[in-house]
Amino acid sequence: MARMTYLQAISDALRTEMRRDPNVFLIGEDIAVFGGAFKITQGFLQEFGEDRVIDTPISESGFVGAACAAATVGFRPVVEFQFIDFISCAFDQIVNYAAKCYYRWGIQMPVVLRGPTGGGVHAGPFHSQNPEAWFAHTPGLKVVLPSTARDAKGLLTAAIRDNNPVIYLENKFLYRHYREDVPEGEHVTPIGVAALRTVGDDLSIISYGATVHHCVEAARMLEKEGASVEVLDLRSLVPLDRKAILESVRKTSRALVVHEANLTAGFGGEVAALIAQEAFEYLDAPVTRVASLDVPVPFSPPLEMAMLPSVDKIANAARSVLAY
Amino acid sequence: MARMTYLQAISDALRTEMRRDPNVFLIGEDIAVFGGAFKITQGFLQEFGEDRVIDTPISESGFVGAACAAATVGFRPVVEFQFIDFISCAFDQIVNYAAKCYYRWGIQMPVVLRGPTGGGVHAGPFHSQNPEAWFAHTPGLKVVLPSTARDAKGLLTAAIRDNNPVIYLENKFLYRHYREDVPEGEHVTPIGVAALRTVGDDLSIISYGATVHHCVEAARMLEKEGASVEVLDLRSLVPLDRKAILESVRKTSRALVVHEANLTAGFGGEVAALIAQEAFEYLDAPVTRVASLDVPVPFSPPLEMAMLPSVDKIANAARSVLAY
Amino acid sequence: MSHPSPKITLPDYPAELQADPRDLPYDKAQLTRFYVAMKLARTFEEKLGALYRQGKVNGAVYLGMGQEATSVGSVSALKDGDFFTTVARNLSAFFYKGIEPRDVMARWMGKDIPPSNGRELGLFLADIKNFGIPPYHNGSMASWIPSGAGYALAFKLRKQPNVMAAFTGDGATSPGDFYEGLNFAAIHKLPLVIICEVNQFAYSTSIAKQMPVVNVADRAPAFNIYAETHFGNDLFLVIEAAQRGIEHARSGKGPALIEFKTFRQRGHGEHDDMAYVPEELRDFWAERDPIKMYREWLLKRASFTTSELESTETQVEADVESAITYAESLPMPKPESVTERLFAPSPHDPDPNQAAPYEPIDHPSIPGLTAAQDKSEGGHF
Amino acid sequence: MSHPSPKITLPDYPAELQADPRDLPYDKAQLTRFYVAMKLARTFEEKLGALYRQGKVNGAVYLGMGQEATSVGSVSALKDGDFFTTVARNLSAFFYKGIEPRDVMARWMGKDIPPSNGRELGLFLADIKNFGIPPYHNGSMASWIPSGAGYALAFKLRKQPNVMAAFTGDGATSPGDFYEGLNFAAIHKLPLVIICEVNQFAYSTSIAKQMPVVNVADRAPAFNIYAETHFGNDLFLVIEAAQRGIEHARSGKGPALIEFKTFRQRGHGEHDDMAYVPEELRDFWAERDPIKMYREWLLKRASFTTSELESTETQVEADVESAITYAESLPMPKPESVTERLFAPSPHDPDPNQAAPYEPIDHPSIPGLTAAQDKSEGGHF
Ligand SMILES: Cc1ncc(C[n+]2csc(CCOP(=O)(O)OP(=O)(O)O)c2C)c(N)n1
Ligand SMILES: Cc1ncc(C[n+]2csc(CCOP(=O)(O)OP(=O)(O)O)c2C)c(N)n1
Ligand SMILES: [Mg+2]
Ligand SMILES: [Mg+2]
Repeated sequence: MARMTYLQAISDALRTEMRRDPNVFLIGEDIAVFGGAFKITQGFLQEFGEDRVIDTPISESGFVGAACAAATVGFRPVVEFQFIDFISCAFDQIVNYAAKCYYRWGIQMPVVLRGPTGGGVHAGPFHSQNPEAWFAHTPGLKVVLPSTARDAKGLLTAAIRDNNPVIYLENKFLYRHYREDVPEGEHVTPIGVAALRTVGDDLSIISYGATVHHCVEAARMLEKEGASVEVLDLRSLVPLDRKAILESVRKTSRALVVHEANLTAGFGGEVAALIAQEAFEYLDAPVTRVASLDVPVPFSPPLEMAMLPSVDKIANAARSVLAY
Repeated sequence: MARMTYLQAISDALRTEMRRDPNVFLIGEDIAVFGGAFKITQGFLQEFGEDRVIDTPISESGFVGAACAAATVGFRPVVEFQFIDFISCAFDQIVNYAAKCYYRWGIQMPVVLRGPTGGGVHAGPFHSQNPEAWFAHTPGLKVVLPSTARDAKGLLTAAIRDNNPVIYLENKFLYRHYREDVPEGEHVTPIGVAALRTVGDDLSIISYGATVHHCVEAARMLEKEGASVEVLDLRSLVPLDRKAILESVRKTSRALVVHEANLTAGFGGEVAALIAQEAFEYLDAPVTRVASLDVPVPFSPPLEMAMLPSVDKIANAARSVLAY
Repeated sequence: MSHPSPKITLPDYPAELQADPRDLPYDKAQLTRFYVAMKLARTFEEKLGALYRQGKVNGAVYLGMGQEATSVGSVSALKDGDFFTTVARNLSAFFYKGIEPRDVMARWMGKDIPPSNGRELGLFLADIKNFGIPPYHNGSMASWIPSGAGYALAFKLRKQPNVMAAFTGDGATSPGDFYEGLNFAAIHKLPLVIICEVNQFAYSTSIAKQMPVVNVADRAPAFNIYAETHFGNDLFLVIEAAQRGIEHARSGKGPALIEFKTFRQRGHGEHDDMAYVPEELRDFWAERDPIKMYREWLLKRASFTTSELESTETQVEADVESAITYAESLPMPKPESVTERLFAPSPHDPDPNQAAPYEPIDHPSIPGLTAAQDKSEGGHF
Repeated sequence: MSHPSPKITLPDYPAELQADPRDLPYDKAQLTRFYVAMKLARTFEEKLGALYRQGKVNGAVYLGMGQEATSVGSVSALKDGDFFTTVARNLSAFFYKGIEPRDVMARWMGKDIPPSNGRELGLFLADIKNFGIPPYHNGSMASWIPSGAGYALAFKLRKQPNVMAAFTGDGATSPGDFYEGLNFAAIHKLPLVIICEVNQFAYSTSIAKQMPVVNVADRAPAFNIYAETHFGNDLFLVIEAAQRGIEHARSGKGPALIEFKTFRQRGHGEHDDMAYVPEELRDFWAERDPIKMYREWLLKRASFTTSELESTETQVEADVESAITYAESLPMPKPESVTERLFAPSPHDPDPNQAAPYEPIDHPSIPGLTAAQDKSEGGHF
């Protein structure tokens, strides 16, 4: 075990897999000479050379297409978006080329598309977005969102070894704010298995990514108020651990779904719909959602805080569900 | 009234608005000389001239960006995507420029982005998609999906006069398969009001776009079996007529949500989640969804038919909900 | 907003026969192979158009008639291990490379044959192992230039002496992907060869509305790459130019763009009556039909006889007929198979019965989570 | 995958003073206006960097030090009704056009002032009415070239004799949007002027890794447009080149690309220590600092005295200080306002109380809806 930030855990997974498998290469903007906008690949150019750590022109569609192609002939490229917001520039290559290749031809495309998501750092409307629902709605893509340093490493390792395109979404607020003990060397967290972060009997809070921490914090508050709250961290949206969601809700009979992405047509709708359909008989209260308000992420702190979900908003929603 | 196909109704709306407002212009691929891949703008070049019917190079991002800009200085451009699948190439301009402009600056951007969606015509994975959920999840865009010729005209007229970017999604199967009486001259259907297509007491089927017809067909079958089924056609996803959904479900106590887009993280999840949260007390059966299977749209007819929702699939799901 | 009618800008190339057999390194078998591939495609497409009109093939049908010389000539210049990708008008390239007409026909009919098993149009094929055709086309024009750069990058990283050749229409040079892919390939001097078939239209859109330059090759300076422009209906001119481009790329000097002026003799798809194409243009190119020219050359300059060619043509027609019969006999895919093969199996795929583990978050609260965010340790943008 | 260290390729331009006041059409007031805009930006940015390090401004901070001549010179060539858009390094252009330092500072602090009211970074501004700055930048590099073409199209459609000038970095010439936007503008001969500031880096990426050509202007042939390349730190050279480009575009001859070689004196953002920038390069450009050069020129070739300039500089510092004081005094936006102004009101917005009407579908069943689809009437692709 080594104490690492969430960011260091990502670097560690990349470094470990690059040492292990010569077919892994990295491609993106400012990842080589500069070591990445967030310094995730600092020192990689020196260790792995410029054939395996490739700085690109600003051309997301171009380098995503190139990486995806290389993936079909035995490479395992990992693409970095400087901010995940720019994934929109490569959208066509992702939803039409990457997502559909194996279904069309039976040719594998093991590529990882990763980058920083999320708000809370006053970066404004174009450096704060959460795009997971777009990709979860596109068959053929796996969608992974680690909430802890340990999972950041384990899931990234699994993503690199996965034989499919994986959208791996990091949270930039957690990069340097979250630190824990992480296994050294190879560490794999299978994609598609949720994790219980707290165990409880009265309410299931289902979340993923950064808001898992808000939910755990809220669960601690509610515990002091006498409620026993289970927090389920989905870790991946595709594949979705339906079983874990339904088991938890069948146990607690109450569900609150939380994410940082905008509410409307967010992935929370999918989770709530699943629960409403498959756990109908067990529910003692309406499935409730907490998410960002349906506006772009504003720059100014008071606006941004009003827009994002918070521990208080989650705790309040949980109280309503519990009191129902 | 004039008898028109769904396609003719779209042409009619465009022509009427172009005659009425000199600021409306059309831009897209093969819309001028050829009159559009589906011939929606046939004869427009002759009537309105090449300043107002602009053939473009193949460059969706380019002409969407240009149209959106012109919209902020008084024009009301209508952009045609030859197939909506290519909207992915303009994704960044839509979700980052169009969707956020008014929120950021208070500068209006009245632009309509329209094109043919949907499968059932054996056009394969890249000419059959349904992208509405991506845009419904992006705050700042209105999302409109007419199911009838009358609405195709009325909603397109409203979209052109709307002061916001509107994603207007046509169904290519309906283009020439659906025909009805449509009001001549100006005809406006406000964006944000659902329509009841059948009225009933036992079950609410909530849908939009092409599958509304499948739902009505299923409702007719079920009627013969003694069930009274209400079909609600949302007509727009943003704004969403929450009131109509909840009123219908509160009346019937049973809900089935249907769309042609892929199931997972489709807009049906949003509708189901809304019902599960806001009509919890009224529900006598789990909210159920019918949608396309979670794969790309395959070319070969038996596969495509297995993938798409059908009258039978809807009727069967409805029977289960009714029997619950 | 000018240019209402299309112009052709073509070196004034006479419809005469240029090549002399004594200078050409091809034996009779090879000359026949060229002819068969071109003629087979022409005959196949005529038949496919008819089947489409009879409603026997699904969806839409796009034909490459008139572009057989660019297709066959270009792929003939490839070597073992080279990759190539086609667009809508390169059926003859498939045939030249040995893809069976009956398989192509079966795909057009949506039959259950690999690798697509009915999921993709007959137009498209990806088969790296057998034919060096990687999966590339994602439906969006020029999407295969970035992926083409990726295949070229793979060759370079592996130090393989191969090239990636990508057919591209004139219209497909307009999307941003064309620029981004070629820019990357040029910066890294990747062995990417663009075979640009300027067939005068992109759907109904003329060159003048597609690009502000006369030739696609006029854009080569933007990438600082090798480029040539030629008349594309003379098989031997095509072969030679393609060879130069391919060998340039193979030698490590970076991408090449080889442009061929040619003509789409049919509409964009068979639904398109191409009313927008001026009569003179059709006539100009009808005189310069690549198969007609090559056939004349075989008769006049090589040692072929009319009866030899006629018997080849009869064989080609029979092959197309039997391709149809065979294809019709194949089964359609099973509806249940529709959900198969969405994801490739992977080493760490979880056991579906595995329960969610309890992995608590037991660190102290994250600073800034409940209060205003703390940027002291923060990231940078 | 070569080019580890950046090269500069610059016409060997000496850091000496070229212009002679007698040839220049500027009076003292105008010369002062240039100086104030440049100096104000420099002083403001020095202060902004300090505030960032003190945690007094939010998010990240990007500075344009070293590029004041390209910014001010270019916008000075615009006429009434022309539009322009800036990127990260054009604060001096804002000041030249009369935007108040205190408002910019308030925006950096996230204060509640129009037009953004705290929603957007201080970097960005859209204000058509007051300054001819349309909304353009969507965060993604080059996204403003298509929108720039759109504004130029609007001028052309309205037969307005105006131009749209878009600042663009070297890195921003790589995305597909640059190509698509410029292609469209070139085909339609739209009055779009690209002011390309080649400041040697895009974040940490050198020109050699960004593009396979030496100059951005080498790409002009791809668009068949007017282009010039110049040293960008001499205000008068910039003004003249910008004037030529702008008048070219205004005259209906299509887009112009005016390239200026200049230097980003700070890191990409203030978090970036620019360790990747070689010392010689910094020195080369430090000697050619645009403000320093202009100041020397004012002293040596125009009739300015040191004390005159010093008093201007003192005034500028005071203005920046009072901008900060003023900005700090403004309120932050109200949290409740966060959901306001997402959609503009529209003429047919429905009454929220309107019930869903009953509008039955009473036609006979659609053919093909229940059985296999019928293509007889079908669309074409
Ligand atoms: C991004 C995108 N936009 C639109 C289309 C629709 N489309 C298919 S082929 C085509 C014309 C292609 O022209 P060209 O590249 O010249 O090839 P040709 O058909 O002439 O062989 C168009 C517009 C597409 N496939 N992709
Ligand atoms: C599509 C896209 N990818 C990445 C970024 C992140 N990014 C912001 S500025 C920048 C560098 C821009 O370089 P250049 O155009 O040369 O402008 P400069 O910063 O040098 O003024 C990058 C990579 C972005 N904004 N958009
Ligand atoms: Mg063409
Ligand atoms: Mg730069």
